[in-house]
Parts: sequence; C-alpha cells; structure tokens
Amino acid sequence: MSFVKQAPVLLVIIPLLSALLVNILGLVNRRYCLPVAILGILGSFAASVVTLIRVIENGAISYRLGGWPPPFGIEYVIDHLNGLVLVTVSFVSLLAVIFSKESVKQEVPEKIPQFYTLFILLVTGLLGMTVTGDAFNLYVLLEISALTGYALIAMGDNRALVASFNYVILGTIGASFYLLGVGHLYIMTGSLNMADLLTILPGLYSLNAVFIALLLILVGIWIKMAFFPLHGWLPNAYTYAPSAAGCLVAPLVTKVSVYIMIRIMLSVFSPLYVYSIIGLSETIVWMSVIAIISGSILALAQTDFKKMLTYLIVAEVGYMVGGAWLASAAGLTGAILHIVNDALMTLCLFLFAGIVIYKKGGHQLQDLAGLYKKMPVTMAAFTVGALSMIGVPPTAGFFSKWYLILGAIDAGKYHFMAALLVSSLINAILFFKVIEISYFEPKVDHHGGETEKVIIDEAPLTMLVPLIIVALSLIVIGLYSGDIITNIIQHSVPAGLL
Amino acid sequence: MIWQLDLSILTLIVICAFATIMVKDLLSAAIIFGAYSFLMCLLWTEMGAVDVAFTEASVGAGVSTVLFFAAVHQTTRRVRTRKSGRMLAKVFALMAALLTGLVLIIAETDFPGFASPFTPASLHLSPYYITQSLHDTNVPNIVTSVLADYRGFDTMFETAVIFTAGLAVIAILRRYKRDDRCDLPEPYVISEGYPDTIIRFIARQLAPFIQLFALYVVAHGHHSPGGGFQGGVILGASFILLAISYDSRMIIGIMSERLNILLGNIGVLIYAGIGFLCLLLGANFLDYSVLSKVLPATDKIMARSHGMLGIEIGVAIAVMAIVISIYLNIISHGKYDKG
Amino acid sequence: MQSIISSYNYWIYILLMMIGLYAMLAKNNLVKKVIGMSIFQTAIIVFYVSTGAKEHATIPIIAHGHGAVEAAVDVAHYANPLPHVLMLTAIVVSVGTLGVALAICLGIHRRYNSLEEDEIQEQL
Amino acid sequence: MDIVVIVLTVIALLFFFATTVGLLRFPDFYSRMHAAGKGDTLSSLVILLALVLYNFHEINLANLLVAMKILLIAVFIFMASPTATHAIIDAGYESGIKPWAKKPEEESP
Repeated sequence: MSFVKQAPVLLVIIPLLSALLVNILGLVNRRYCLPVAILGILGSFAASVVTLIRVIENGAISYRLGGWPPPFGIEYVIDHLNGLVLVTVSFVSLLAVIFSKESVKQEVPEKIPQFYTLFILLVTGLLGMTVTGDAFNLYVLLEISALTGYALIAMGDNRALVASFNYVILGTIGASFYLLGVGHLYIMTGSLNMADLLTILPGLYSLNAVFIALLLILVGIWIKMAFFPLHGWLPNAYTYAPSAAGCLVAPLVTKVSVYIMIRIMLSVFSPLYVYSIIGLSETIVWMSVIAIISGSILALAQTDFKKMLTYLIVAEVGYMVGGAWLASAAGLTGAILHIVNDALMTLCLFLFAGIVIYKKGGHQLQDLAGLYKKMPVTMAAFTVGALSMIGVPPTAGFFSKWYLILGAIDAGKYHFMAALLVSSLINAILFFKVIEISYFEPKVDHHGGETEKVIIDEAPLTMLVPLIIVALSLIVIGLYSGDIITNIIQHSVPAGLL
Repeated sequence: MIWQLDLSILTLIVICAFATIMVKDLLSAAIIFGAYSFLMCLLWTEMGAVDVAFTEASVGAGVSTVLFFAAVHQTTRRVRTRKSGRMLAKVFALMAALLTGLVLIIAETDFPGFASPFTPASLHLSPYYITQSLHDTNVPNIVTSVLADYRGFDTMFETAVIFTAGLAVIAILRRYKRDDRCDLPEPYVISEGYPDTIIRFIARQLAPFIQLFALYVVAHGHHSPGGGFQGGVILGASFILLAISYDSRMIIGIMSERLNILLGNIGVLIYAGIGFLCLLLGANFLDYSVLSKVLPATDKIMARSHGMLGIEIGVAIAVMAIVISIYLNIISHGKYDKG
Repeated sequence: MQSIISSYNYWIYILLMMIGLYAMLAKNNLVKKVIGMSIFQTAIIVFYVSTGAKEHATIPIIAHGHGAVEAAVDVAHYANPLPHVLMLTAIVVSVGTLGVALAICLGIHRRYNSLEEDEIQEQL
Repeated sequence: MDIVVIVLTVIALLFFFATTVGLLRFPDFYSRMHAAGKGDTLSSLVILLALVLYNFHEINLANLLVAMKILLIAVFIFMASPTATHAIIDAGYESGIKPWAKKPEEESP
C-alpha cells in the first residue's frame, strides 16, 4: 500500500475510522477523544494535500473503489477544482477541531464523545461529497453530512431544537429533490457516473426531462446552500448551534454545496448546455443579485452578532452562485476562488464569535463592547477577517471580488456588479459598526475620571491559535492568489468560456 | 408484473397516504402509515424488487411504525384542530406542491414507458450486472452483489448513515443526570407493568426463533432476498418485542447502553476494516478479491463472496445495535430507565 | 389503456410526492410533518423502483442450485437490479432521518410541551 | 392436485370475506376483534396449505424445503396472530371499552 497512491480514498477513510475510534475510546475515557479527532483530521489533511500536489503535477486522478471499472463501480475523480476544495475543507475542519476544545467543554460537557464523533463524520461527509465522481454516492454522503448537521445543531441552546427541526424538514426536501433529479437522469440515460453522464447526455439535450432533472438538482442544492428565497432554515440553525459546531458547519456546508453545483454544471451537464442551450443564466444572475442585496440588508437589521454573520453567509452564497452563472471565465474563477476565501473568512468570523461566547456568554452586539482593550490579538485577527469580508486589498476577499466584478463586466451583467459593490459597502458599514462598538464603547461603569486599568484577558491558546492562523492565511492567500489561479483554478475553468 | 395488481395497489396507497395526512389522531395516523408501508412492500414484490420489499417490510412497516408509536406514546396523540389560521402556509404549500407536480408531469411525458424492457435504464448498466454477477462474484442474488461489491462503497456509508442516526438520537435525547429542567408529568401510561402472562410467554417463545430467522437472512443473503440490513433490523426487532412485552429495563439488562454503542461501532468497523484490509494487502479500497491472499483455499471470486459475507455481518451487527438504541432512547425519553 | 398503464406508476409517484410536500409545508403538527416527510421519501422510492421494473421479468436472483442447470443468463428475464440497490440505501437513509426527526420532536415536546408549530412559536 | 389447490384457495377467500364482513358489521370492539382474529388466522392457514400443494408439482428436495418453510410460517402465524388479538383486546379492556349488550346502557353514548 502506498500512501500517495491510495490518498484519494484515505482522505475519506481516515476520518471515518477515527470517528469510530473516538466513539469507542469515549466509552473508556473522554480525554482521548480530542487527540484522536485531531489526528484523524490531520491525516485527512495530509492526504488531501498529497492528492492536490499529485493533481497539479500529473492532472486529474481517477480512483476505482472495489477495483471495478467506472460506470459499473463507484469512482473517485480528483481534478484541480475539487483538489482545491478538499484542501480547504480539511484545513478549515482541522482549525475548527482544535478550536473546539474549550468551547465543547463549556457548552456540551456531557456529550463530548458523541459530539466529536458527529463532528468528524460531518467532515467525512463533506470530503466524500467533494471527492466523489458518482451522482448517487454523492447523495449518500450528502445525507451523512445532513444528519450530523441536524444533530450538531440540535445540541445547541434552547431554541436550537426548533431551528434544527426546520432544518430537518427543509434539508430533507433538498436532498430528496437532488435524489429525484438524479433519478430523472438515470431514467433517461441509465447511468449514475458523472463522466459517463457527460458523454451520454448531449444526445438528449432537447428533452424536457433532462432540463427538469437539472432544475430539480439545482433546487435541491440551493436549499442545501441557502440560496436566497430558500434560505429560511439557515439563520436560526447557525445562530443557535453550539459554537464549536457552528465553526465547522457555517464555513463548510454552504461552500461544499456551491462546489457541487459547479461540479454538476460542468461535469454532468456541459458548459454549452447550462450557459447557452437552456438560457437560465439571466434569471439566476438576477436571483443572486436579489440574494446579495437582501442578505446584506437583513444582516444590517440584526442586533445579534452571530445572526448578522449568518445573513452575510446568505449574501456570500449569492456571490458564488451568481459568479458561477455569469458564463464568463473570470466569473467562474472568482466563484471558485471565493469558495476558498469565503470558507476561511466565515471560519475567521465564527471563531471570533465562538471566543466571544466563551468569554462573555452571549452573542449580542453589545457583548462586544470594549473588547479591543481586553483581547487585542483576537480583535486584530477579527479585523483582518472583517477587512477581507469587505474586500480590502491585500486580504483574500479583495481578489475573489475583483474576479467576480471582472466576470460581470465580461458578461455585460452590470446589475451583478452593482450588487457586489452595494454589498461591499453594506459590509463596510456593518463591520465598522462592530469595530466601533468593540473599540470605542467602554464598559458601562465609569469610576470617576480615572481611566480604568484594563487587564488583558485573552482567550485560551487553543482558541487563539486557530484564529491567528486563519487570519494569517487570509493575508497569505491574498498575496498568492495569482499563483493559485494560474496553477489550479485556471485548469478547472472550461476552455470554451470568454 | 401484473398490471391490474399494480394499478389497484397504487390506488390503495394513495388512499392510505391521504388518510394518514387527514386523520386527526396521531396514533391512528401511525397505524395507517404502517398499512401504507405494507402496501408499498406488496407493490415492490409485485414489481420484482424483493430485496426492497423485504427491507420495507422490516423497516417501513416494522421499525418506523414502532418508532412512531414510541414517539406518540411519549408525547401526545392529540392533533389540535383549528379551522382558521395558517391559511397563508396552506396556500403556499398547495402552490408549491402543485408547481412541483406540474413540473414533474412535464418531465414524465419524456419518460420511456413503464416496464418496457427497452428503457435506457435497463439497457445501459444493468445487463452487465445481470450477466456478470455470478461470474465475477459467485453470488446469485444480483442485488446483494451490486450492493455489497460493485457499489459496496455506497453501502459502507449507508451503514455509516444509520450509525450517525443512532448517535444523533443519543446526542439529542440522552440525559445523563436526573432532569433538572421542567420535568413534565408523564403523558399517560397504558398500565403499570403491563402484567400479561400470555403475551410475555409468547414473546419469550418467539424471540429465539426470530433471532434464528434473522441469522438465516444474514447468512443466506447471497442466495435469497435479504442480507445484513434486513437481518439486523429483524434481530433488533426481536429485542424490541421483548422490550414491549416486558419492559425496557430487562432489555437494558441484556444490551446495556455501552454495549449498544460498542456493537454499533464494531459493526461499522468490521465493514471499514475489511475495506482497509484490502488496502493493506495492496489493492484498492473494498477490492475483496485480494482477500484470497489471507483466506485459506479461496480463489479471487470466492474471496469476493466471502468478503461480502463479512461486511453483511458487520452491517447486521451495527444495524441491530442502532435500532435497539434508537428505540430505547425514544421510549424512555433519553433516561434509559422505564418503558 | 396502454398509455395509462405505461404512465400510471409515474402519475402516482407525483401524486404521493405532492401529498408529502403539502403535509411537510402546511401541517401544524410536527409529527404530521414527519409523516409527510416519510411519504415524500417513499414517493421517490416508488419512482426509482418503477424505473427498474420490466415486463415478463422475474426477481433479480439468478436461478441456480438445487437441481437447476447453469445456463447463459438472459438479461430480459431479470428485473433491473440497480434501482433496487439504490433504494435499499434510500430506505435506510429515510429511517435514519425519521429517527432523528422524531428525536427532535421529543426534545421539542419536552421543552415546550406542545407539538403544534404555532404554539411553539408563541413561546419563543 | 390443481383442483384441491383451487378449492382450498376459494375456501380461504370465503373466510377472508367473512372476516371482513364481520369486522365491518359486528356491533362492538370485542366482537369485531373476535372476527378478525379467528377468521384471519384460519384463512391464512388454508391459503398457505394451498400454496404448499401448488408448489408440489414434483417431489424433490427443493420443493420439500419450500413446503417446510411455508408450513413454518403457518405455525408462527398460529402463535403470533391470536396473541396480537389478545393484546389488542386486553388493551381495549384496560382502557375501559364496555362490551356491547342487547340493551345498551344509558350513560354510554
């Protein structure tokens, strides 16, 4: 067995095995849970990095599970697109699991083994969804990540159960629509393998059933990624989830869904079909404009910091869906780059929210007051995340927005460009409001005229280090985004586009 | 394939579905839902999908109904009736349902006719499975060979799904301490202890036979409908039968919580472990043919057959433990005591 | 008549799907929603299994042993096994979802003492 | 042989029919359960016997095995079905359903 050759499957199997191990060891002593969890995700991260390097050197990899040739057995396909997403997913979950140590002890002290097992199973599900080349296998993993997501969210505070129930109902509708769409493809072609579908489908492009299959899959995934009119489940679910779970679920689930949408568009249907033949681009870009604007405005209306972030996720999903449907190379590049950046930015902000909850016990905006003096390092990292969210160079957020705007201009969709700019403006207002509250507003009690001596009270190291790493990586990715695009993303953008 | 039967069963199914949604009492709804599942099971047998029918009989008509009963027993039967209100939601739901229906009807016009042997679905992949299964794997039940070998990876995650569900139920419901937060009065109790000698006697007599049958289903899955999943559910059901006729404490005595979790883990671990063993022996994940190196006196084809048996056993153990665990958690409201 | 037979299964699955979807969105009672969810999922299973049905075909288990002779396998004799496999997985997934959904219902009932959505909303 | 099978099936169907009529027409819970429990069990036995005979075109090991399996099903139905009926009636009795009498009591509507 060579690690490099087997890495595509190992990156899913290692977390699965470690999830089982965590659960068994949890029966013995719950102190073993966290190290095993970290090791498992670390192994998976190593495997994904190895895989990505192999893809960059040699091009796409196909891995046959059970040794069966592709249309008959299940196949893993890793190309530049999902190699990048894999590394992002495992990196983010690695940071999230390190972060979770203290927060889990505080929020779900009784159920640590269950929490970590579900946590790693969620990572397994997300990685498996990303790596698979089989439409039905994707559904099974979608359900794993959904079920673990329901449970992790339901472990949160009082209102989490109701939020989780809504998520169960809507999530099931979404997954079922996806399954139904795959069923339509199956009845029309007889195949489930994505590459196989790509070769069979062009003969059937004129049929309504194929169009409706695409529509069903899209609606299903849109529910999963909370695309604007279908976002109802997201804000409450993410707000009331335990913060350690939120740090994993919020950055990754929506992004992986966006990845799946792009994968279905490019590798099951062809760019020719999705952009030219069916003529949905215009409608969907308008829908994403509405998503961006309304997500931003709803975020502006919140007084709850975490809820504000969840509405920002809704707006960001609009960015990526719109970018993917612009039908221009720059737009698609921007959308793919934004998957990576947004995962990191959201992680950064949710880690910050997690630290605030850990220290202050609440996630209202007022809870942030005076934090700059108490936790300078945390706040510095948060500021980086916020700047990236607004899109200030040299942070990563700037570059993906830049490409999205370029794409909008290339495609002549100026309303999308306008929406991006407006949303950046709103983000700027929002985050300056947050920064203002946490910087200037002092604690309520003034003792006479003397300035109180503020004791620096930073978060524990296991929380602080992931936050610093993610803030640094935002800047690093910003600086190297040119390299990422030329070496990786460019290969995944189909040649026919503008 | 008898179309008259097909039509009448389908019509009955729709009637059952309507009744389930409309009836005002949750217990009745659960019972009608059981009937609905059973009709589904008939329908699938009629369409030739015996394995699906078997699973539906054990899962849909069996475990689902029991879970609904347990949940209703622990909460309330009442569905509050109120004439007005929720008009907006109803109109919206009706619109959504009609829209979906319309879209699907449009798609349906392009479908090849039902039960035609010349659909793409039956011409593209399935001929390979039908003709090669016996040759490749020495397993006559094609569903088993596709399930456990050609698409064995799906099935591994299917087992992981059920394991996840079991853990999720524990994570949501389990209470380790005596409840400190608004302990409600127990909804209602059928009768304390339920001292009924006849039922207990019959249940005790039947349980070993059910377990024997479950083992037969697991072991004979290569040749007849059935396999790890169905067998596991039936094994679990035999314990649930005892739990209902006696009380949950007795079952917890046999299958403690830790043992349950451990068994669920071990089941999935057997599956993933066999896959991993293939990896260690130098083949791809879940490529059982390489197991011939470690199994005595087997060629590559028999090794596939044995590999499948191994994972079926793993699935059965995991499913049994998880079904019991979900039931116990729901019936005891996460407290793991009474029943 | 022929056209009815050839589409009846698909019409019924669409009808079941609409019933399920309506129940999930419109019903006030949480357990009713869960039942709707189950109906919705079985509707999809009906669809898939229907794609696998074949006229004049028997169950997908190759006749063997106990005296039957080994013969070349005729594809038209056996129903399509692939949808059956997929739906076994889907049934398992649906029972998993059902368990989790019912567990959440119980949790909600424990906290709010009600299964009616509007009563719960009032308490929030 | 075929004639025997047909006769048995018809008898079973008659019993099933009687069960259904009884279930619908009997006046109260207990008598309805009585019809359902007895009629169902007997007619299942008869129809299973019919199946056993139908299967015996020629006597060999395979058919014998199938016959044994079917008869085992019959045995288990004979154990399970009456018990289930008993359980349902017992639960009904516990929850206080009054048996029907020629002259219904005044207070029970």
